[in-house]
Amino acid sequence: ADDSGGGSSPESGGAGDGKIKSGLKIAVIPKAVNNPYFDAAFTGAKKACQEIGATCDQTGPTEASGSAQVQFINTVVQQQYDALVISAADANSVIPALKQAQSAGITVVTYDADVADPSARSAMVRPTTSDLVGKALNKWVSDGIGSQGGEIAILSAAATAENQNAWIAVIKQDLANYPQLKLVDTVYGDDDAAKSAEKASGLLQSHPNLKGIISPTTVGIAATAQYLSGSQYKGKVALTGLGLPSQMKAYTKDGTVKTFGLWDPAMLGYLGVYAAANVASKIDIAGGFEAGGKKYTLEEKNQITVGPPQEFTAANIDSFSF
Amino acid sequence: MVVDPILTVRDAHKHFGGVAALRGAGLTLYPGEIHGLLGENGAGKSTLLTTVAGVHRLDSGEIMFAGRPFEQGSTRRAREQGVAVIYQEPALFPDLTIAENVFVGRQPTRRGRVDWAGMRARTRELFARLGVYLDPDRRAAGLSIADQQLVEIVKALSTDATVIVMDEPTAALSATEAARLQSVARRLRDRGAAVVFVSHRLDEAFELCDRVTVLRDGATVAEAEIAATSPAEVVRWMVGRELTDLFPKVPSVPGEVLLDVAALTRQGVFEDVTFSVRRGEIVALAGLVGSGRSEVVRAVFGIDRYDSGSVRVGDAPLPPGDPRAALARRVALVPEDRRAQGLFMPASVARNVSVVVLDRLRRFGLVRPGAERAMARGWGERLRLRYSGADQPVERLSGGNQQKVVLAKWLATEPELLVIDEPTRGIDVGTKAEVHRMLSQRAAEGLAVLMVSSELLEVLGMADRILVMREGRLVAELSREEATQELVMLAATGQEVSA
Amino acid sequence: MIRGVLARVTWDKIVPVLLLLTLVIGMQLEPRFGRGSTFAFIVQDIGEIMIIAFAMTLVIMTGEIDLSVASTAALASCVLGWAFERGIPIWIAVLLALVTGVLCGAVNGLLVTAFGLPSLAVTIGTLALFRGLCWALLGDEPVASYPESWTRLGSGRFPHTYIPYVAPLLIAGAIGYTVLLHATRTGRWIVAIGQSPEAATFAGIPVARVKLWLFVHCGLLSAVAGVVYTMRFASSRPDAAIGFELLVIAAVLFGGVSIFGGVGTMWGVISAVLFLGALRSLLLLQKVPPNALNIINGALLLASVVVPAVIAAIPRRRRRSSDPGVSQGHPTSNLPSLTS
Amino acid sequence: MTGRLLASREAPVALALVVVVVGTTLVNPRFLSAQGRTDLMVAIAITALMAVGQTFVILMKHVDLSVGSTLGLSAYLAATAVQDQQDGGVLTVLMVGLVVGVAVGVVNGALVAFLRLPALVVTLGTLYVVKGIQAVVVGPRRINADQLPGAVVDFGRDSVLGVPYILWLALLAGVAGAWFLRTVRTGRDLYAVGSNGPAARLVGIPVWRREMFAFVVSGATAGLAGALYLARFGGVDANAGSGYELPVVAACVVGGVAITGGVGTVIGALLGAALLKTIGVSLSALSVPEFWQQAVNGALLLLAIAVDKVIADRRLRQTTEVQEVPA
Ligand SMILES: Nc1ncnc2c1ncn2[C@@H]1O[C@H](COP(=O)(O)OP(=O)(O)OP(=O)(O)O)[C@@H](O)[C@H]1O
Ligand SMILES: Nc1ncnc2c1ncn2[C@@H]1O[C@H](COP(=O)(O)OP(=O)(O)OP(=O)(O)O)[C@@H](O)[C@H]1O
Ligand SMILES: [Mg+2]
Ligand SMILES: [Mg+2]
Repeated sequence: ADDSGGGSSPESGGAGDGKIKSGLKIAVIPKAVNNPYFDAAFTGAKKACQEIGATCDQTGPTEASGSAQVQFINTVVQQQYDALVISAADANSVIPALKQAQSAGITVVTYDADVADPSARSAMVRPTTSDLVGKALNKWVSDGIGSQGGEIAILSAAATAENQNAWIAVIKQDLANYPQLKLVDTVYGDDDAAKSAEKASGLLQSHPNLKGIISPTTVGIAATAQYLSGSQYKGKVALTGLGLPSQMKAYTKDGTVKTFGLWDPAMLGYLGVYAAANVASKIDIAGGFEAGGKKYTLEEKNQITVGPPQEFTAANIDSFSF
Repeated sequence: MVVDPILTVRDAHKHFGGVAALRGAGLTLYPGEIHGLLGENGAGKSTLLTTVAGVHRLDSGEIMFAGRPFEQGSTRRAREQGVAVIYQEPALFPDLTIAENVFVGRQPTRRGRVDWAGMRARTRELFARLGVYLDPDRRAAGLSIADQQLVEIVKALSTDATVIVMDEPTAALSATEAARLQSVARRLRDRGAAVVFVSHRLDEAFELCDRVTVLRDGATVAEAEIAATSPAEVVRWMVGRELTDLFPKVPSVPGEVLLDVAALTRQGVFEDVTFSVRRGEIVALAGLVGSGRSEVVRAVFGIDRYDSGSVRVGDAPLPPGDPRAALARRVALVPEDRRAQGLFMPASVARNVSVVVLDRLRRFGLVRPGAERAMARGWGERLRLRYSGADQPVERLSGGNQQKVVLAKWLATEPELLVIDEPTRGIDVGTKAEVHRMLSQRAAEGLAVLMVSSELLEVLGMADRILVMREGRLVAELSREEATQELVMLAATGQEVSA
Repeated sequence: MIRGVLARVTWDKIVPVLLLLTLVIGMQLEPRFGRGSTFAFIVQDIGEIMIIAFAMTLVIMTGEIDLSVASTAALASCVLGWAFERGIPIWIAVLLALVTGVLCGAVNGLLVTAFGLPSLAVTIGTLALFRGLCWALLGDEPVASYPESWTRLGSGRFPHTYIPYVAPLLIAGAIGYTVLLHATRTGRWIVAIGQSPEAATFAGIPVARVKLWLFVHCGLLSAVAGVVYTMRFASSRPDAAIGFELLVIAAVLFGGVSIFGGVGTMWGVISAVLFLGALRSLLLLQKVPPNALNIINGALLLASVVVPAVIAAIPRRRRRSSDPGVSQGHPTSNLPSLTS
Repeated sequence: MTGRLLASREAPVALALVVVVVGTTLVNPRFLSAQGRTDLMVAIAITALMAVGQTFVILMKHVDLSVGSTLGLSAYLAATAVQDQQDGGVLTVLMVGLVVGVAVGVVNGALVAFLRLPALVVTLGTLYVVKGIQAVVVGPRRINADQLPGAVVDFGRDSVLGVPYILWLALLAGVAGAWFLRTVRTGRDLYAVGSNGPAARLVGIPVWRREMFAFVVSGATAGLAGALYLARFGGVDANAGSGYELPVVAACVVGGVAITGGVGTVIGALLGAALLKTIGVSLSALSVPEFWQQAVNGALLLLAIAVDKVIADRRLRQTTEVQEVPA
């Protein structure tokens, strides 16, 4: 399967017979195993694989880092998988390894988090656009604080996390539309529950007038919610961000968090596998592809978008299973 | 003898790896005696005694204690049975106070809690019994070797043991301290305890002991009332041959001045020390322990820095604090503490000997292992080293043989000036004579020797000139002809010498 | 007879055998394991660890330790990125990175030798400090614009071969450091210092100077590893190589180097790094879950000390002379603090 | 008496702690507000508790690097023990944590004490093994506050007499440890062994039992710390506790527990933990820029180690100078 060497774009795959081959071997590499979010994504991937008759394995480092992912990418190359679906723990470190994988004939698709060089993968399944996320976060925090406004801060994942940084960039731009809000600080909890909680407490100490916290990461928002719910700030500081409803149920119901959002991580894995399977079967997906009875189209840089973020409140949170 | 023995060891055998340390050793101790245990280096004295201390278990043999079989292999049990030990080298806890050092492991308690006040009081009392004063609250770190030995002695006294083992307790002590220790030993004997006393100083053994047992090659070769034997006979038992000429001094004609030390001062340690050593001359630095002799020679060699003064070797000054420079000028220092300062214990004999002469063993920058071993074997032969081969780790040698390795290492540098601190500490008579013969022979060939020694006989027998230090100052200089034991001791202890 | 053989079996001789066994068994289990590309991947994966391990072995041999190596590597990488982004020619940026490593090593070395601080404590501190400087330098902006001609050096292979560009560096290092430690005066000095710093001083070995240079050297090699890391992952990031210090130390200890210094061989360490890399690769190919890898690594590290202890105990048991621990008749081998 | 107190090795650490607290409060009064105090004390508790146990080990010239992994595993197992229960559970959580910790401690102790293996290697090994077990057992799961009994979560945040429960626990362990090391023979034995191991054996101290004991204590505090972690953060996942080991060792060193054995106190270690954590928290309160905090933290840590050394040296010099001459 060397003819697709350098197949950095789906178009170059040449026209197959338009059907997904059965028996494909697909590997999924999350940023880190042992992460509930990626575990949910992998359920989607497994579902897709079942539908198309592919075998599906998840492997990856125990701690999220791009350099640690490389060895797993290399192993996937040696094991001669047909396709690799990966969430890049950082946008650059994995690029050389992914390019080597491509030249070994393996289809590469990114999901959840992209690499900086679009030619290192055939397609990217993104949960939503940065624009939508950033704007939604601003809206939720503004709603939470109320019209009087005030100071807000961001508690992110790692300082080098591409997704979060892209969203933060949008947040900053979009704040022009909220003159009553003032972003005073950005801190990083490194997706570690303990560190995130300490950072949250630090934020509230250094900014006595803080009115809202945006935490665009599932670990960060849960840790911050846990801290706030037991502190004097509960109900006084609006918390929002991106979180798993299953983790946030208690805090939504006790009023620590009013509104937050996310997407169904399963859809990321699901579409990632479909995109990868299509390309690996030499189907031209430039014009879009079908998955689960729905048609998905490719946007700029071969990106596929799952949809706008889902909003969770105390009213609807019980109806989500992830 | 109507009294029953308190301790009997019969037909003791003990191997360490391939080495047979004991093969048929025996020892009988009676209450109320001081018993000398004598033998050459490696004869097995320490092994026999550490077994009685509960450190080892014999491979075979029998130990009876007060009529009952002795429980081997537990130091705690040994102590509970009534054995107290002063080991060959002090083993204190630097971070604990002196009081706690004395009572460690069995601190007096009140309702399960350590009784600090009581412990302090008892320690003070024990020191008072010895007639010395050391602050019980002071940490042991930094105690001089003599003071460490005193703490060890008090520790042994505090257990009210019936058998007290002293393995070369005086090796580190000068004459005064040794005398004080001897009076303690006598008092213990008079109290009814049995004291085992190991020493390589025969004069001391003959002065102090009631009976002696002699070990050779791990076996007991003789047991005698001290009154019924003589030093010459004991030496014959120890080495299995006749020894003549204990201090074989070869006369030599001193040449030009090689080492010139002027007004050397280190605040609080030594002051205004001025002397010189000529080629072919043996100069001894005598004095009490703690008088600062070691510090002076360490400063000369560059281990320690000094505050003022100068050291010249030949025509040029020696840079301070730089042992490598000293080595390059063919100065060698045999340090006083062989285990800590002289040897790399886990390393082989060959590596220990070669470490200071690696430059000579290199070809194209690489060390030649063959040449290294050959050199070590050569020295092993010359010094009659008892070892199993050049690759044997020195930690498996007996104390005296270790000292020979240290000597070999420094002689291998072919020094012009040999500074040697306690050259024969813990060395048996036979080897001692060899070392002395070698030193004086080398001196006759032009080697300059600066020797620190606490053994008066050695000082008097070997030195061409004797410098006496007291409290960090040179207080007397005596020529070979005028020096006597009395004069040296007078100077060392503070009476001015008028001669 | 058996005892004689056993006495000469030291762990550093067992490790190369383990390496061979892994390769042989690996090829039986998994035909793909024997391929050139597998070899290339393994060599690349262990590259940085091996480079730092050379230096770490020397440091540990003297009885010291350097926990700051990963932070130093990251700082070198960040300095490289920071400089490169400011338009400084890349080779000058690389030089700056190496100088950074030297400075980091000098800080450790001076704190240890001039101030007499324990290296474990010092390097826990500099581990935090150097990593902190990484964040201060690059913050949330990793540098990734390196020219491909340079990044290829990190992840590429010599044309038409399976030999990664780093391989010659590693081979030269393996030979050079083996000779250095075992056949030169410097090597002998290092071992001697580890066995007894005090005796080394008396033997005219410049103990403080040797240690200082070993820390500087360790900083330098960490920086080299940092540069290799930068090129292999085509980016400089403040969180680079996080946690590598324990991997390196584990590999060195696994290679039979005593944590107390004075005992160990360079070939043991080299085999250990290769073995751990090969084994990990084999286990991943065999689809052993990543979560289990830590267990295996830890168990191996334990084995590296347990097995020699058990071997040493066999002949002792047979002789039934069970000393309660004191191996020598001389009880005071531990008294240096009294006479310092 | 006060003189001796001031001359102790702990005094400068306590002084530094006071300086940091007062200084920070002057700049940012919220540092010592009710919430600020609680946050600070809660933050100190876990490291402080582990530092208590670590002191026992370091005193004996060993080190226990497996405490972070032990914390993670015990936190998770404690969580599963009470998961989805309605009430109670605090005692269960503490007991499970304790048992897990003791188990790891027994393994470490057995390897170090029986086989006479170097502790750093052994505990680095068990660090990886326990961490691996944690990862295998936990997998991608995360136990959240709503799956835990309310009492457990409250235990992690509520106070009595102005001090959070979990800090009370750490202080209790600290006082017990300090008392034990000062006044019980077994405790004194630890100092003797750390000060001169071979000599300790010669005076009949059962060294291996003491070593075993120290590792069990360290494991036990790490296990209990796991329970505290669970309560404080109201949840646990596969990464809990990773990277906790070096800060604990650092706390002991800063608190004057010498890595070379034989010197130090539990009170010092507690103060060291408090100082390091307080510095960390105060950097936020002082609004030190996010990306500079770690660097400042590292620099202060180095400073603390260096100052401690200077003081220790001075003390040693004083004791050597007032040397009594035998009368
Ligand atoms: N731990 C050990 N391992 C191997 N060999 C040993 C050990 N301890 C002692 N030996 C050997 O046992 C023999 C007896 O040693 P021992 O220390 O008892 O001699 P000694 O009579 O006390 O000598 P010295 O007067 O030099 O102190 C020596 O040959 C020595 O090398
Ligand atoms: N280990 C030590 N630590 C600190 N000070 C010491 C130590 N040993 C000795 N001293 C002190 O240094 C001074 C000189 O002691 P030292 O024992 O070296 O003298 P010396 O004349 O060389 O004795 P000797 O060589 O007979 O042992 C004394 O004040 C002594 O108390
Ligand atoms: Mg002896
Ligand atoms: Mg001396």
